[in-house]
Amino acid sequence: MSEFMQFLLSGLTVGAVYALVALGFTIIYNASDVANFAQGEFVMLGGMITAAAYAAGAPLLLAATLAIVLTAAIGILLNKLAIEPARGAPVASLIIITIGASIFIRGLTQILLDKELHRFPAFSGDDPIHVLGATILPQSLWVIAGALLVFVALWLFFTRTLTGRAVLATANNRIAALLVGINTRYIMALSFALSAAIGALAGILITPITLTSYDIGMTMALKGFAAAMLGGMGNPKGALAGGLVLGLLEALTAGYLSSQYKDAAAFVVILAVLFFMPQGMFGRKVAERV
Amino acid sequence: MSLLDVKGVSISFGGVRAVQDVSFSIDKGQIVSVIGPNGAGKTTLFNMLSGVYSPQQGEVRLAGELVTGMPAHLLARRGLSRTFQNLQIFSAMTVLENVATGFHLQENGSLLADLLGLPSARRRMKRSEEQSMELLKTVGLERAAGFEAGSLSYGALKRLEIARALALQPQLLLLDEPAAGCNAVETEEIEKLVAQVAKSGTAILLVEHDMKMVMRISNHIVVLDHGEKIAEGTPAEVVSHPRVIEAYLGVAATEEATRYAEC
Amino acid sequence: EIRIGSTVSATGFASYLGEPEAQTLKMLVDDINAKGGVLGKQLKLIAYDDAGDANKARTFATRLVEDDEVVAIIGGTTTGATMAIIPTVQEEGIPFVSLAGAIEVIKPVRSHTFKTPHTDRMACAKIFEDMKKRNLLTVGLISGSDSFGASMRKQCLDIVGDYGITVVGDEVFGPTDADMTPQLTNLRNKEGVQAILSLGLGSGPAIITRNYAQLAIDLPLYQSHGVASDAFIKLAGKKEAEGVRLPGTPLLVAELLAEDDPQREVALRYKQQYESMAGKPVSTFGGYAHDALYLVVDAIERAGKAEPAAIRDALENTKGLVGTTGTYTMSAADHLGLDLSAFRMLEIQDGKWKLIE
Amino acid sequence: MLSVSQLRSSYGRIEVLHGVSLEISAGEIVVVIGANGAGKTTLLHCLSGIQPIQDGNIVFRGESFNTVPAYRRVKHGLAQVPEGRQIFTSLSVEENLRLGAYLYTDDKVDRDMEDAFNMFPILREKRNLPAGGLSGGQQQMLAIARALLSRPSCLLLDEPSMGLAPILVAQIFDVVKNLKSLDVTVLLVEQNAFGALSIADRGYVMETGHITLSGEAQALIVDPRIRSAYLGL
Amino acid sequence: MKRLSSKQVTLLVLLALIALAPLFFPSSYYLRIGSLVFVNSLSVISIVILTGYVGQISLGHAGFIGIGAYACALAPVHFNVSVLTASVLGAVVSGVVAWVVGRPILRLRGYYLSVATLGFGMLIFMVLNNEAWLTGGPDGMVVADPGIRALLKSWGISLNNAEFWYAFNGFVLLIGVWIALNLKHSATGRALHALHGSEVAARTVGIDVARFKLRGFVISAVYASIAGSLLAMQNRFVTPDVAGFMHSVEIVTMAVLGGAASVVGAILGATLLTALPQILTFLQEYEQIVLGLIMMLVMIFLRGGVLPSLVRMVRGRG
Ligand SMILES: Nc1ncnc2c1ncn2[C@@H]1O[C@H](COP(=O)(O)OP(=O)(O)OP(=O)(O)O)[C@@H](O)[C@H]1O
Ligand SMILES: Nc1ncnc2c1ncn2[C@@H]1O[C@H](COP(=O)(O)OP(=O)(O)OP(=O)(O)O)[C@@H](O)[C@H]1O
Ligand SMILES: [Mg+2]
Ligand SMILES: [Mg+2]
Repeated sequence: MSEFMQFLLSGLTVGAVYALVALGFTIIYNASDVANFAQGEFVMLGGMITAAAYAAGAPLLLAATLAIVLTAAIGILLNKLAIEPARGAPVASLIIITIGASIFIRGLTQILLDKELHRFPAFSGDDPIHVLGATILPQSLWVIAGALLVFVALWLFFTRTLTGRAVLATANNRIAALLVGINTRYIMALSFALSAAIGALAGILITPITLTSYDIGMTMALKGFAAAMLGGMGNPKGALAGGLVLGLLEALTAGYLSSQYKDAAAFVVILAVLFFMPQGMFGRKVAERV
Repeated sequence: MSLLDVKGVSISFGGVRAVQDVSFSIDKGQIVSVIGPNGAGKTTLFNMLSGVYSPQQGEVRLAGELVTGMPAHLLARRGLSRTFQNLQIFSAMTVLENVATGFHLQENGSLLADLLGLPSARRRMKRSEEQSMELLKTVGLERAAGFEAGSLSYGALKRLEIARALALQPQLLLLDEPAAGCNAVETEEIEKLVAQVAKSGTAILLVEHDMKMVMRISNHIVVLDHGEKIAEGTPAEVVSHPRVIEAYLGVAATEEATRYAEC
Repeated sequence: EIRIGSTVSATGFASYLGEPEAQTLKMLVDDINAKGGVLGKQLKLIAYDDAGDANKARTFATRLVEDDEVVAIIGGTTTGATMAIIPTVQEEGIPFVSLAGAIEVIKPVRSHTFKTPHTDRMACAKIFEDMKKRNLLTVGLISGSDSFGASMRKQCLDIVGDYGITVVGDEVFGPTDADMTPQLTNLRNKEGVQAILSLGLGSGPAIITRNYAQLAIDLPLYQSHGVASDAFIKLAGKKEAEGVRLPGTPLLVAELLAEDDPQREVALRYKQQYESMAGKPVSTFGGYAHDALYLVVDAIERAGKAEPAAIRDALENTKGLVGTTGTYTMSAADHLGLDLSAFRMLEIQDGKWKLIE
Repeated sequence: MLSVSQLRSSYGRIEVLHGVSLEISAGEIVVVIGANGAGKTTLLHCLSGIQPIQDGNIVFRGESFNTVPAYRRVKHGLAQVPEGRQIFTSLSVEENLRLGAYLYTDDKVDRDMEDAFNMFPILREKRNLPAGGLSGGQQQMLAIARALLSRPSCLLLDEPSMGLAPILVAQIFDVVKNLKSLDVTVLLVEQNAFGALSIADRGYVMETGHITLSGEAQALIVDPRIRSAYLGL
Repeated sequence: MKRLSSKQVTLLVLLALIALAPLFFPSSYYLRIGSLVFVNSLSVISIVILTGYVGQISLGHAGFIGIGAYACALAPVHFNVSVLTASVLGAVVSGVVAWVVGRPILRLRGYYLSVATLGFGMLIFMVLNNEAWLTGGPDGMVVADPGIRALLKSWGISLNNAEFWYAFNGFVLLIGVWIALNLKHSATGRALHALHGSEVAARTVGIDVARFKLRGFVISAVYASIAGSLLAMQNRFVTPDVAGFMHSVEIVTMAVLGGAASVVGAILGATLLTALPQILTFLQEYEQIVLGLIMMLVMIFLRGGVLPSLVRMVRGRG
């Protein structure tokens, strides 16, 4: 029992990490149908900038705020300098641009900061909390709470606010969006800023647990992407569920089956889910009328 | 035996009964029109007949063979082809290539021959391109043959779809609002084309809101409303049907329609 | 001018190893040149970054040999990269000093291939010796799925029987995994387990150490030389890392070495030089590069000329060259030339490395 | 109200509008007719800002629109019902309508939405369903309703009657006529030339990127050239 | 005289380039780069067929490269066949694997397909990485000499290693290009292109969409596999990296840089991205920045890839 509990807590922790990254994907995807593979770099920047500022003597809260603001600014720049000029390019080109951007950001970080691993203290100490014979670190609770909070915020944003709907409209039909008076450029900039900020927040929350370095972005992007697809791209519910399911799958496989093939098991399950639900768990099936 | 026999087909989408228990049939060379208000289920009916959706109830027979829910590409082999209300164009291909895909079943040979670029494969390609050019002439698009299809105007695309559908040399042709976006003169050209195709023995199932065309050209009309068949008969019978007038034509159009139905 | 080539993984998944190697080579070459060079000639280092990709390593090796016309190559941070370089250097007859751990590099002996790191097998032996001494005879194993972890795991499983130790659990973690509590829980729950051995590098071992504390496992924890750097203590946390044991090169504890230890001077000098240049703690891996360069320089000096064939012959006759890793004595049958004494058993106490023995 | 002079526009290197000029006064209904491919849609796209212009001027209420981005033209009161409907397929019918009034957050939005639902009751029935599932004609209604929600002072309609049942075609023309009484100026592109000319004040005929004929609607409807080329009489 | 078709022109120009380029090579290192360009071109053509012709995105195609590469390493050891036979075996295995996994996977669309292919590639990578008893694990495996060079020598043609692989890979590439161009200009190619445009319409003209997608996928897998085999034979050594995600991304990037739907573009993209890192080595740690920058700039300013943009520019002038 305590064993199962431990696997569960581990899965929740890791799952919340994935969910946070996956949630970051949703906004840009919803605004432009682009899976932004530089999303992982936002996560990296969040952690790295905070670590650097903290090491330079800034209080943690200030360091974190700085990281979020800077990363959001980089997100806006990415949109302005790379995505917007390429408007109308095929999706494959946009993906390559985001991958190019991710290589660029990684390269820049390795020079401006460094190539070392970094960590900063957990927000509420390192004393484990005991739950039914298993333990969880307080920082994990921060991560889980962060994922839930971002989820709720995004969900409200997309379903309750006009701006949220304008984001969806922009991706769905850019011309129509312009015709109803939506400033699609502003919407895109906003989406990149929000996505980047969420990514940075994710990076800040998880670094005390996972450590960070200039090159974690790609893995983060991949796991987050996989989680988002499992849940159904573009839907915050899907991102949260996808992330948690992926994390739990990995932990339970590592615990009960084989730690060697835990990533494999996760992908097998993703393939199986997509086989039965080609739109992911919560993906909307858009009826394309003919 | 009729060419197409539809018996009691139904389908619903999350509670919306799009088509309910509709039956009718078409003979060789006949033109049957399906009319009805917007959202009556005409396009959905087409989608069920052409393998885009599978009917939840009922059965469809094509030349006597049960083809209910058969995938579209197999129906194509059995001589059924269609156009779309929401255009389905291969927009990155040229106009000529768009039509040439209509010859797919004729030109499709062994994969190996294609990979090795054998002369037989090239001959087949060439023939379908020549035939496509003929069809483009028929619909008046020969000058656009080399253009990228995505650059055509809406009306031109409608005619391109008709040409592509004709390329299959179908026994049964389903046309979903072929004259939408065309003016009166262009509509007449399409009408002529349709009549000509029917004369060659192809049965035609037509959805169209242009009453002038429908009334003049149809042998038989099926009227749908809210997914159900509310009337059926010759043009003259249908225009005088009170439910049809009330639900679909309205007073003004009835007058006009009656004029054409009678001539 | 004497051209020496290098291809290491300065970026990519093995940059944790390759970056200090690259920096060390550059620093030392500058240093040697400032002191007048070798045989009165300046050294020229032509350095490439293969990002740990075997295919790239192979291409760069070709480039070094064919285009840059170097007289010797240092590099191949990972075993895969090294193995990809070998056919080229063997065919073209260029001496090559590898920085990779696996025993396959020098076994069977290849005419032009040498290496400086002790083999993974030696690290395993050192750990098992210590376990045996402490009577810890049932261990749980957790290893990284990357090149380093997999190679260590293989070598350790190969020889563990020789020490009368049984492995009761065999878990794996990925190089970017965030939480290893499931694996550790399983190991802890293994019947009769007396110690846990973690084989890996990068963030994994630090996370394992932290998870270890989180789960309050009170068995001795061993790490491999893969984490032998002060950075590890910082990342794992002083409290969490307390009591962790691992085999390390003398470099790490240079200050603690006996005054008469022949390695003390070399290790201390390199350590100070590196730390003031790079602004970060020295790591075992930079030490490998240090030794490799000095092996080559020593060979050139003894050969009296900078020609590949002569350098190769001289390398094979290296005798008693003191490096940061150990003292090298090569022969036609041994292209590594280190013995077990090159490893020292270390323990973290109060956030500091302590020599045991 | 809207004045267009010597407008040129091209796709890539192919020019499709070769200097089009037209003039619309406030409160007028003006219709443009022309064969397939004449450039009518392109003209409307230039006016709404979706399609860049190479030369010429667009002046709306005395202001040059040449460089005003599309989304800001809506704020100035110019709205378009585009060809091919261009609805937001993945959003619900209601969300589509709400986005029509994107620029407004006042109470009038709700009233306008009610009006739209009253105009096309089927939309009320389907308000919570994704708009992509609507039938062709229903989507056309949605596109018209959405454009009206942006409170235009000038409405550009690209073949609004396309795909609508006869009973609705009549209704749409009524709606357009009513707009006049609400002081909305209308530029109407129609293939149903007869219907359109019957409600219009003036008309233009467009052929391969040129305006070739213009005049009072009543005069055009009896013009023999129009009757044979567009009315099929 | 009959005018040459564009296909024939392409092949002739390519042949001339391959044959004449070595005259300008200062050392055999350039031959090595050339032969890598050829191998990468084959991988990229594999993507061009799948993405450019059929419109399906794969982020796991390196999995097939891995199968081809490891076939050359494993089959000679375990089945006692020659390395060349092993590469054919690898191609067959890749084709069969593609046929089996293609059925369920190709029903997915867009990003869902890309995540599924990504998963597939990961699975292959993990097996190669984890099953050390068979594959040597992350440290990789030695590949036996295919012995063609020795054979040629016995015929009196003596080439050094670099020369041989340059010529051999160039030869295979020519065949690959020829077949890919045939496919493009065939009925099958048109059907593939059509289903890329609209699946519904493709079905209604009688195209068996599932089957044609699968055909494209299998052909594409075979190309990738052969590229993997060539790489393994040439390097005489393989590591699981050949099947890794980064490799998949690399070839997709090459394809998109070149212009995703064109075979000549594929070669251009492969050349660019193979040569670039070699050219950028002088930048040392700035290499990554510049590489990322170039990728973005090309995609932004040469919309649709290098080749289509060049063509447009030339046409624009003429
Ligand atoms: N895929 C679908 N998802 C949801 N609802 C659908 C779907 N297909 C059809 N419907 C509904 O079924 C009804 C019939 O639609 P259909 O498109 O068949 O109408 P139609 O008769 O062709 O109308 P129109 O003349 O406007 O084209 C409509 O109410 C439509 O909303
Ligand atoms: N995206 C495009 N790229 C290139 N050419 C285009 C494009 N869109 C339209 N054209 C061309 O511009 C010309 C005018 O097209 P437009 O759509 O404006 O005509 P239209 O008058 O609206 O016709 P219809 O009545 O058929 O809708 C046509 O010749 C068409 O082929
Ligand atoms: Mg319809
Ligand atoms: Mg138009």
